Amino acid sequence: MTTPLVTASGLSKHFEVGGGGFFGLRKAATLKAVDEVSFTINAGETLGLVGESGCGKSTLGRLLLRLIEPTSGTIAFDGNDITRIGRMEMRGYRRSMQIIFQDPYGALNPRMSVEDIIAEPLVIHGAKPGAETRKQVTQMLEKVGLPARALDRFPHEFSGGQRQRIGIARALVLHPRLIVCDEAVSALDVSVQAQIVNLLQDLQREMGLTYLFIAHDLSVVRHISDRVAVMYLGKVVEVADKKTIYAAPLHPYTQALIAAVPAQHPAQRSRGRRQRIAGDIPSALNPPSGCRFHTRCPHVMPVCRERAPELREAAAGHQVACHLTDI
Amino acid sequence: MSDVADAEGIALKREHPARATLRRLFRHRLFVTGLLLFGVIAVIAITAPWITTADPQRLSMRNKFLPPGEAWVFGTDNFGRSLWSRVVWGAQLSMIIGASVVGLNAVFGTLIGALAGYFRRLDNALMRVNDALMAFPAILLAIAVTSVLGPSTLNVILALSIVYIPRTARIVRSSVIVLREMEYVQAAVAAGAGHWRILRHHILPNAMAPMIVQLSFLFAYAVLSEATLSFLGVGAVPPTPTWGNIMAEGRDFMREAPWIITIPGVALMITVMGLNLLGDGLRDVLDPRLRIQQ
Amino acid sequence: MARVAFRRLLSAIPVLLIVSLISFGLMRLIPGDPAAAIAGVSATPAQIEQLRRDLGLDQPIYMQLLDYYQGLARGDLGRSLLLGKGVFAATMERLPVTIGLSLYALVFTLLIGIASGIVAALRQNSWIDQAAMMFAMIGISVPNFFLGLLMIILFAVHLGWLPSGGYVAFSQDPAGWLASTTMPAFSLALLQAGLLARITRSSMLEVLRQDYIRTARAKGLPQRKVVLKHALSNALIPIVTVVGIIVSLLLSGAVVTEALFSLPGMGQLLTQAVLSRDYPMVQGGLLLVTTFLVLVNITVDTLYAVLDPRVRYE
Amino acid sequence: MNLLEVRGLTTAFMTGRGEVNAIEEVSFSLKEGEILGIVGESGSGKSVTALTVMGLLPQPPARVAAGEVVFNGQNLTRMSDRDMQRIRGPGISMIFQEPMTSLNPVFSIGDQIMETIAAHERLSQADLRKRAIDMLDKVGIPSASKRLDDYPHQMSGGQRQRVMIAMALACNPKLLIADEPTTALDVTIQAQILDLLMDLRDEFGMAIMIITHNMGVIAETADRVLVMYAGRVIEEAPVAQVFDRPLHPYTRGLLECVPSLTEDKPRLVAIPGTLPEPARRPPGCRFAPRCSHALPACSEAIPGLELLEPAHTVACFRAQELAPA
Repeated sequence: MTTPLVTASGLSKHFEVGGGGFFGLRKAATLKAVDEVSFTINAGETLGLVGESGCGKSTLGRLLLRLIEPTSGTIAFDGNDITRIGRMEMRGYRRSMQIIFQDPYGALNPRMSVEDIIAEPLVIHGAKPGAETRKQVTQMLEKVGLPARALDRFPHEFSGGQRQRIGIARALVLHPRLIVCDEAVSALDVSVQAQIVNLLQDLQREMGLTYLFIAHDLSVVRHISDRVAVMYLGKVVEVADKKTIYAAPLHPYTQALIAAVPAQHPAQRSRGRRQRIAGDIPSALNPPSGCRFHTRCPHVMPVCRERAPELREAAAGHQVACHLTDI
Repeated sequence: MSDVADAEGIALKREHPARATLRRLFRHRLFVTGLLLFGVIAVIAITAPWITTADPQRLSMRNKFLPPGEAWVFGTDNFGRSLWSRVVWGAQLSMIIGASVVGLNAVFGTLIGALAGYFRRLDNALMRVNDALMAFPAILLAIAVTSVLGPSTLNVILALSIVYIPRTARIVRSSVIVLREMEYVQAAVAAGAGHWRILRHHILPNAMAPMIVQLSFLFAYAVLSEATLSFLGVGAVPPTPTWGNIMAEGRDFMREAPWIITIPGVALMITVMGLNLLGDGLRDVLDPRLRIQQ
Repeated sequence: MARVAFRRLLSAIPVLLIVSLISFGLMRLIPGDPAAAIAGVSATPAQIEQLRRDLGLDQPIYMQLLDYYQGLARGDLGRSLLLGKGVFAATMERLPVTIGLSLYALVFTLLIGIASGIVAALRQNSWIDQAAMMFAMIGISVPNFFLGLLMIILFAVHLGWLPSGGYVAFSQDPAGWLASTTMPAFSLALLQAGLLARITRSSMLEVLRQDYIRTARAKGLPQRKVVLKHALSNALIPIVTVVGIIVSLLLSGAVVTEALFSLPGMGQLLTQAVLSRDYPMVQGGLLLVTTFLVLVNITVDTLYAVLDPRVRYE
Repeated sequence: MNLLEVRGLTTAFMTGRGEVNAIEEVSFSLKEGEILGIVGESGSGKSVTALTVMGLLPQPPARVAAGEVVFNGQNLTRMSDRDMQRIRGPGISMIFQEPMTSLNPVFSIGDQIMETIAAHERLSQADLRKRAIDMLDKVGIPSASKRLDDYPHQMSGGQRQRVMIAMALACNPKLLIADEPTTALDVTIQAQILDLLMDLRDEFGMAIMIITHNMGVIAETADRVLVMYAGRVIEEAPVAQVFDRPLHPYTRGLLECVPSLTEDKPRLVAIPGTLPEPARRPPGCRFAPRCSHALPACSEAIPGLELLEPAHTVACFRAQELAPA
């Protein structure tokens, strides 16, 4: 249960923005979307990854699958370093790692039938289109709760929730081990969102899947995850099992994030009762020095402006990157 | 209401997307009007050998400057040639040139645009050359190229292709750049698809809509430009009946025989307008967000 | 804003380099022996040889290229074979005619195009809209030389109101200039006016759908202010970028219009050069006109920055 | 007298398939200084309701097919455009979901706030400027006098929403309509904006109509709640009632399907099926096809709103028998 399926070490992705110009004379700014991030995902677990917009959580998810090439750092899958292997060798690993996207409209090719969409991964990995493939696709469709009649339909004939089911079927048809769910339920109405969350949990049990569940909704992440990692401006600031992190968060940002979630009952209104963090998220193009949260942190100390805290084990299985807990 | 969707909310009525598009096209007033106008000219062009009796190049000084009437439908020109024959064969030449330019653009514009848009490494080099070619005023470049290559139908096709392929490539490139970032493309990469598969199954089919719209407008420009080139005397060589040639020759006689100019002019206008209407209709139906472009 | 202009100037350099290379390569594209082709069929072998040496075509290609760029650096664009004078001087003589005609046509284009586009968008689907768009459709479908011919037949031949050709310089006789260029300018403008009307209309419709228009109305601003201030200021932004394209189309169209109305402009010069196989003139003239266009586009882009703070403060 | 009275409001849209009602027979009222929350998922008609009240829907294709909106004793549905302009701003004002696109990109924020005031009051340029700075201060924009000449693209999403609020409150309206004001914002910014709205309500005393799909936002802000589904109001009650004793099966489902931040639930209680599009709404009770308590009768007639408990109305044939003890 605790063997890591995925290990990321010192993973970074820096984008050059606005550069180029005449013979590249204009200096490009560097956007550190993901900066020196290390963590593991254990086989069979769900690791939740939360953070606000621009924190780099989506980039991190895509880095793990090498949909984006990392600037530095390594990714190990099942003990094998996949960071620098060639395209053909990577294809072998792609069977085992898949992704589900946020936008149920942009994630399906409008010019392909549902059958072609779900069969594509099989065909890429050598299946011949025919009765056998069709059977596999049909089974997968039923698993995600869509009737076989859906096979020859096109994406525009489905609602958002149904499209998300098709996207899940496509991701699962190769029987992968790791699924990156990139805001997979964020675009859905709450009543439909619950259906998809339940489906993802059922499928995890049935197929022994490991999830990296990326989302900005803290209650959904709590519900589905075993452990949760919190990101802020390209850095992972805290990782712990979900009970610990929601009940006793150590990083001031995690605390603020949880405090900001609206109440679930009017009797628990938070205004005036909970600590708010002031200010906006700084631009990732020009992040603050030292600890990136220091501009908004209520407990800021001089050291925070100078030195970035390392992600350290504060308690068993609870890592945090904050000078407060370093002492 | 409930007859359109079943319990799971999946539409019961099934229609292939291509069929649905066709159905909407044929309900579109502009498209149908354009298709009719263009269709008439196209049919005339194709059936030219059967609907003309007089040789468009046979001189007959006895019959010169006959106005349109029963014997000569469109009258005769300054050499007594049948204007009907000349305009009909001119239509054929316009169609051949237009279709060839469109064909070359479809192939090379797509190729260059897709390569530049999909492979970032190629983008800079390809687009710099593209920008340079687009910086020339279109007709001037076409004139210069035909003058260098020599006036002939083939060279007109080549010149117009050199002028317009960069413009087509740019349009294809911009849609490819958008499509490349679509999540379904990412999903295909995640499944292990190669570049070729991604281009063929995911990017090109979805880049077709703006491309088709562009090509129908391009057909219009090509026909218009060809007429302009031959009007200036750098197109197909004079005895060849092209609309531009006919009008250039008629220029000296516009007082006594205005029909020599007006008939091919109106034919040209019908063709171009038909294609423009066709393009408007296609744009409305295929890609409603696409702006009216050059 | 100066930064925007400077940046655009820098990025124009590679484009102009390639433009000059293409212009250079053009003459070398002549199938067979370029010297023989330029000299014509009646030339003797000795004459051809002489021409080859004069044009430097006997040199290896890299030497020719070096000479070409050295010439460009000195502002020497070669000599016209037909006129026997420098390409630059010949062009400068003719350019004012073309620029005058194009500017006049640009005024027609902007007035007709923008006004009818805005009115059509504000009265979307009304009869005014349909009439304006019908007019625009005719505009983009009538070849300008055909329109010119029709205008000559009507206004010059039948009514005798305007001369059918010839040119009077503005500095000599402004009224005469107006008489000699009004028909050419109008026939030249119609295509671009139609194009601009269509673009203005769709740009305006697009802007009217934006959230900030809804905000402006939600604030209780009068309709006049919503349209003239909030919608128009945004709709003009894409229109400005189109002006560069329109100038390019006007210069292209001027070639034909000048030939048709016998105006002694750039277009006529180049057409004559082409017909008499004066390739140095074609090559140099093309390069000059294109450079001029690139400069126009830089101006337009700088203007864009004036209108759009997002570009200005980038 | 109620500040706002909406009676039997039906708004229809002309579509390719004929006229479709976006909202049907919507009725509610709002007292001065009260905060009414309207909650619903996509296609529920909550935004159309707000835009109809504001008279901001383009007509055509939209049309008020029935009903009326009475604000401060004046019937807005029959008002001329010119008169309506006088209501917008000092009477009712509105903020929207997308702060990124709701401000005009080519004018400075100061200009946009000042023109709002100038449209309704005669003030000198200097006074306008002072009022605008004052408003920016009130909505918590630091160094307001310097930011006045900034353009929207120079501000973050949260700041832009603050500017929108400053603009909306610049003429001291009696009613502020906030249409999903925090949906596009991050959770820490959302909390700031909700706090700000509540603070400003205490200061200015305007009534607020807050439209959201998020029950949490309702819990944080509303005094009274209107639940909408597929174009119709299906339940209305004081906020505590809605959370403690939801009477409509849909309201119950909406509360149950959201995961908790503090408790473990083994499994979420999902509502089966999908939200009907406006053109494909089922006959009878709109929720019947997805309702676990539906009887055949539910698909035959549309249940009307009935007062079941004090100040608590619900539109469900079985509400009485299913009500918790």
